[in-house]
Amino acid sequence: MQRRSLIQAALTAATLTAFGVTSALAENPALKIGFVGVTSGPAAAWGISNQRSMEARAAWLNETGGYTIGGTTYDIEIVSFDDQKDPKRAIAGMEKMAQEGIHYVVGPNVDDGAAAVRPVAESNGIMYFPYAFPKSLYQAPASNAVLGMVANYQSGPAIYKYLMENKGVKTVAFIAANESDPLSQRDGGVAAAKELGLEVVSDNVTYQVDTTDFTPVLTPVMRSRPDLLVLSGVSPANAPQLIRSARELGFQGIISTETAQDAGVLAEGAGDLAKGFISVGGASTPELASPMMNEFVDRYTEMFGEYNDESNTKVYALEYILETLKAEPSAIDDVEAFKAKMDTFEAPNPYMNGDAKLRYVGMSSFGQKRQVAVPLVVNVYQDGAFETLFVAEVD
Amino acid sequence: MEQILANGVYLGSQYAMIALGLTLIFALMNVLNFAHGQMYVIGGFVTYTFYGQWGVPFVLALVMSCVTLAILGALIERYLFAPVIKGPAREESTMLLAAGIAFFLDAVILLVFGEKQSGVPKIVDGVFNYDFRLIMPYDRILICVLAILSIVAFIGLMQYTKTGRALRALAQDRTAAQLMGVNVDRYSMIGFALGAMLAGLVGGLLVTITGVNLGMGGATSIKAFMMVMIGGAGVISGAIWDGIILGFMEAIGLALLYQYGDITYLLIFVSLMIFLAIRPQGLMGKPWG
Amino acid sequence: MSPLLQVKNVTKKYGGLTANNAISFDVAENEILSVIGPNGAGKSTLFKMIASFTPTTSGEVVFQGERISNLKPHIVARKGVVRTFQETTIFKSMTVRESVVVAQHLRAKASLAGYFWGSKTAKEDVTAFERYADELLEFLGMSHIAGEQASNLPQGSLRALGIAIGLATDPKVLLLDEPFAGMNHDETMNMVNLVRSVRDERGVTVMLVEHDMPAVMNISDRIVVLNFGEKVAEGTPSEIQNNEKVIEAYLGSVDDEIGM
Amino acid sequence: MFGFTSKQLARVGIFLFMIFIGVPLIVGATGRWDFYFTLTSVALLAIASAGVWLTFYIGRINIGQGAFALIGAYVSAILVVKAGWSFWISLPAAGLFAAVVAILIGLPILRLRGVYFAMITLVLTQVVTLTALALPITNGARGISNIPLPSGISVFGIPILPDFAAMENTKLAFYYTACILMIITYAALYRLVNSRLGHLCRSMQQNEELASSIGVNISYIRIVIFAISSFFGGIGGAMFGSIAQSVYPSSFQVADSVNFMLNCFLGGLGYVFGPMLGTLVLYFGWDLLFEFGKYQMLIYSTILIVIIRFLPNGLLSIRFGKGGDK
Repeated sequence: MQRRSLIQAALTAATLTAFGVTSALAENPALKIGFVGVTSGPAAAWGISNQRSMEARAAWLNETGGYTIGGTTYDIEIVSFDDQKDPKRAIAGMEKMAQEGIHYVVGPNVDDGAAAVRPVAESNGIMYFPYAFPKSLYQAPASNAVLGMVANYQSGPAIYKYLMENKGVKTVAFIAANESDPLSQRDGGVAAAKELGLEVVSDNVTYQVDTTDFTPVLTPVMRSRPDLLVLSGVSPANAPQLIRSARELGFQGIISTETAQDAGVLAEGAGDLAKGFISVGGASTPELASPMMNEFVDRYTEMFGEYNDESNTKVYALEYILETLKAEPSAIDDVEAFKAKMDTFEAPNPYMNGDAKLRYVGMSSFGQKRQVAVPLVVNVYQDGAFETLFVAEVD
Repeated sequence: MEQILANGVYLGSQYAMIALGLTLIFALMNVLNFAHGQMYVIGGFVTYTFYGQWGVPFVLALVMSCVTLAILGALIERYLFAPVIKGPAREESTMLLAAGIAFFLDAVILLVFGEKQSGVPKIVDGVFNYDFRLIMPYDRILICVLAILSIVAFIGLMQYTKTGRALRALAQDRTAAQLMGVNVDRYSMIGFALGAMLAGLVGGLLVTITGVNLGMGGATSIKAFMMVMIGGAGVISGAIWDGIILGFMEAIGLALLYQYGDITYLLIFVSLMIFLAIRPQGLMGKPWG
Repeated sequence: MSPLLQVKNVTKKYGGLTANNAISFDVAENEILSVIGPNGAGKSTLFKMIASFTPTTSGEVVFQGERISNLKPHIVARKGVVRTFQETTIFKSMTVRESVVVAQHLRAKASLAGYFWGSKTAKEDVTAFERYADELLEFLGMSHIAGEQASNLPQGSLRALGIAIGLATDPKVLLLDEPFAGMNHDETMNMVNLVRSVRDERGVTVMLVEHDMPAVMNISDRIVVLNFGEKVAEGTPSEIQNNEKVIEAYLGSVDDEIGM
Repeated sequence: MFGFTSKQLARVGIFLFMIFIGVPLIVGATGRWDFYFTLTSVALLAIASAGVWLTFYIGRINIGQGAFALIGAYVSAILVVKAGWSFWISLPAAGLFAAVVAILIGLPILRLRGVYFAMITLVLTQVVTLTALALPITNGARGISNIPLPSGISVFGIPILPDFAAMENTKLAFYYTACILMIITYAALYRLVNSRLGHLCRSMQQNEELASSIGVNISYIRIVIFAISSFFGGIGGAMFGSIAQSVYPSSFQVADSVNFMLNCFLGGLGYVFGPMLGTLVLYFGWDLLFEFGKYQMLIYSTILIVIIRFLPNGLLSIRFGKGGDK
């Protein structure tokens, strides 16, 4: 009986939400922007912070009257598809987006999904903004993918260089999960470190994603006594445990990663041991965050109960899509116009103090402008929150 | 060497506890509980909520994890497994049911506890460091001791109480147990609740060290399956042995094979396959389960 | 004439336990030979070794001059030595007729691929199988239950189904595992007649393992007695009945068993 | 023809008509072009599920089909990208390679039964994923991407298969290809199950000892069936790789292996076409629940539980009643 009423309640709730979503948009024509990523199962955290930042921003825009492109004011509607981190589903999701007449999609979150959706996106005229780093996605002949964040092979060298110059780091060790994305990122990081003249003392230790005890994994790495320990492509779930194990093993050096992390998760999982942990973030540290960023964080928190610092880096893709469309209204259903505009597009970055610009970059990494210029904000964790260590630009 | 030994004991004790619950459920009902890992995660989240969020004393929070999971397990057995097992279905259909429950619990965890990694403050600070040859944080030692105590308590329960005897009789031969006057329905439910409770208890214990997140469920289940295979499905002593064996294999493999990082698990899996091909009933099991 | 089947010095050890110790006897063509003995005497183990369901520790079983021990069961079956099981070992969700059709596997002329493509030989095989199944069920008096699902059959019919499955393979020697167990007097007599007619009309040599003494005495041409894994006696029913050793060692314990 | 009744032939006719003419018409009328990919996936996953079903037919719970699908995907991708083979030749090669692997692995592990076999196949999926990560020929973690679309084939200048790369829209072409493969698979499966091999499988499923006592070479048939099963897995995987134009170690993982098994359960283990229906319901069901947003998983799993609770013999048992065998 209990179970039945629970299910009933759940069904009712679900139906209400479904209707709620469709009936909320009445006045303005809707501009649909897609999201294809993982929002359930083990890797749910990656996609959810993504989806939520888009939804929070869309709700904000709609509340303030919509978004005007080429004289028409649109309500922004986010259409999300959960690909369960399965590349086969990701393709289905992209097909779904094509079906909905959507030309701009954020996601997928992982390498294999991003590679798998490419044929669909290109044949249906969809620009997509994956959070995956393989260069082949963005180099010609690939044309429709735009890297939605700073790649590790871009942030890595910047961080290593900073640490070499400011902290006297000479040796570095890498550790990665035994999965496609982290391993690729580790290889990229190792190459970058060697190029900078760092001595790589350990680069072949990996761990299973489901590891519950990192002490045995880290012990041999610690024995190589590096100045810097890089957690390549570490997931927010594993980061605090790795930090904690490394510190408990007596590691005194610096720990860093090139992926975005959440301060709350670090505080809970590693506490004071996470002090000094370096990661790449968006622009929500107090020094950099513009009033608009602060309002975004407030609205996000209000909407979903808690904020996730990973969203700092994930707020940009939607902003880029909308700003570029505003600059080139014909691109609304013509991605060729969008691509053409990408070369010259420039707009102020509303989330950051100072005169940072939104523009497309990537010439040096990909040979074409297929990356959003997100400020490369390198953060350091201190007492429950991130502080900005330094800011750099990607070209 | 000392470090490998210590890591092995620590990993082994927690694996053994996970395997115990799974093997108990398997022995009693011939159900391979795909949702075991999810139960473990719920246990972790309950302790997290009580201890980490609301500041309830740790031990009390652990008890809450046990109680929650025992109730959940009992309900699942009573309203889902029992009718399906009794029905005319093929034996295998319980596997589909278990998988469905795993999906369901995953969805519930996501909705109730969210997608983020959660952790609680350390219960004890400090690290035991013996000349850098043996490094073990105190909280790990404590959890390891608690896990071993729980295993001992569980064995005691199975050996010396009426419930334990009834459960063992049930595991050995359902029909015979029924003839001996064991209330099969009741003890199946108790057994399932106990198995689920063990999962919750490990989850609660480990949340202090590894934290907890949605993604741990499936992976934990698979690991638990492997262990149960090594020891022999449905054998209590086997479950303890295999936990320890897997713990040591992992500790030794990671210590010796680290320069080939990717292959420790590959080797563990492959040797498991070879082992099972040679000795299909596992270490302690009866042939063909 | 050399015997059809010879058991030569067969020994089976499980760890330190000896289940059968150096057992030897011959089975002549067309006879009904029973192996008897108290529980745990090693009868079933002996049967398993003859049908190659378990390897011998030492010694061998020879059939028509060929060694058949320590082979695969299906190879021994192909040579013509087929065992039946006690009633729980059936094809549960097949009908009686289906079971008997499947059991004619060894008579097939067409290859598996031929069946897949539906070759002419395969079609002829199928027709022949079905005809023979009907004939066999008629012979065993089971035509009326041909369409029944095996799992729904009463115990007596299950035993008959086991024999039908065994016979369908066209064996030269049929090993029956306790064919009379749990039957009342009338059922036992029916089964005794059935087994006898299998031998008389089909020319199948029969070996059986059994507890039911009156039935064994009634049906057997010769009897082999085992106790504690050793052969105690061998001979005609009347010889066995008058054998002091057998009476002391074996018949006493049967009384105990009944007395329980 | 093959001993079908006219009623069965009519049903098959309707089914074929629906797939090849009905679906395109419906898609054309409703404009739901995305259904093509969904249905293509269903067809390919149904092929792999057919293999799992076949191992069920000899009484083995197979949670390792993801391994063979991944092997198939890699073999085809490597042959096409590195050796320059035509996709159409690499497709059967992928199936055969998977079958050979199945024979080698099957020799020791097929002796196991029940949960032991189930678990070892589950581990197998992990082993293949980890091997793909570790091997150089699979490109390790980077996977194989940019796989060209299937090229055309012509014999003596007569085009037999068109060049996919030259097509305006490959969706329909992949849809037809997948459906044709699926139909061949299920036709073969149907024949197999209803031929002597099928009867022998059934006898083994119900009692291996008795089967061997009537002279069935059970270890041989187990290997043959497992090889055929894995062949299906390899074909399904290879075709997917070609559609996604990329293969990664995570292209098929444990979750996929479990899903293949669930497809069979859900459709009904007693029915040849069970896995096809199961795949359709499970895969399409997920897509249809898309509207429910974050409750998608909750509703999906609830429906799954309800089905298994009230229809434990699979969906097809509604129509055929309990124990009915098709």
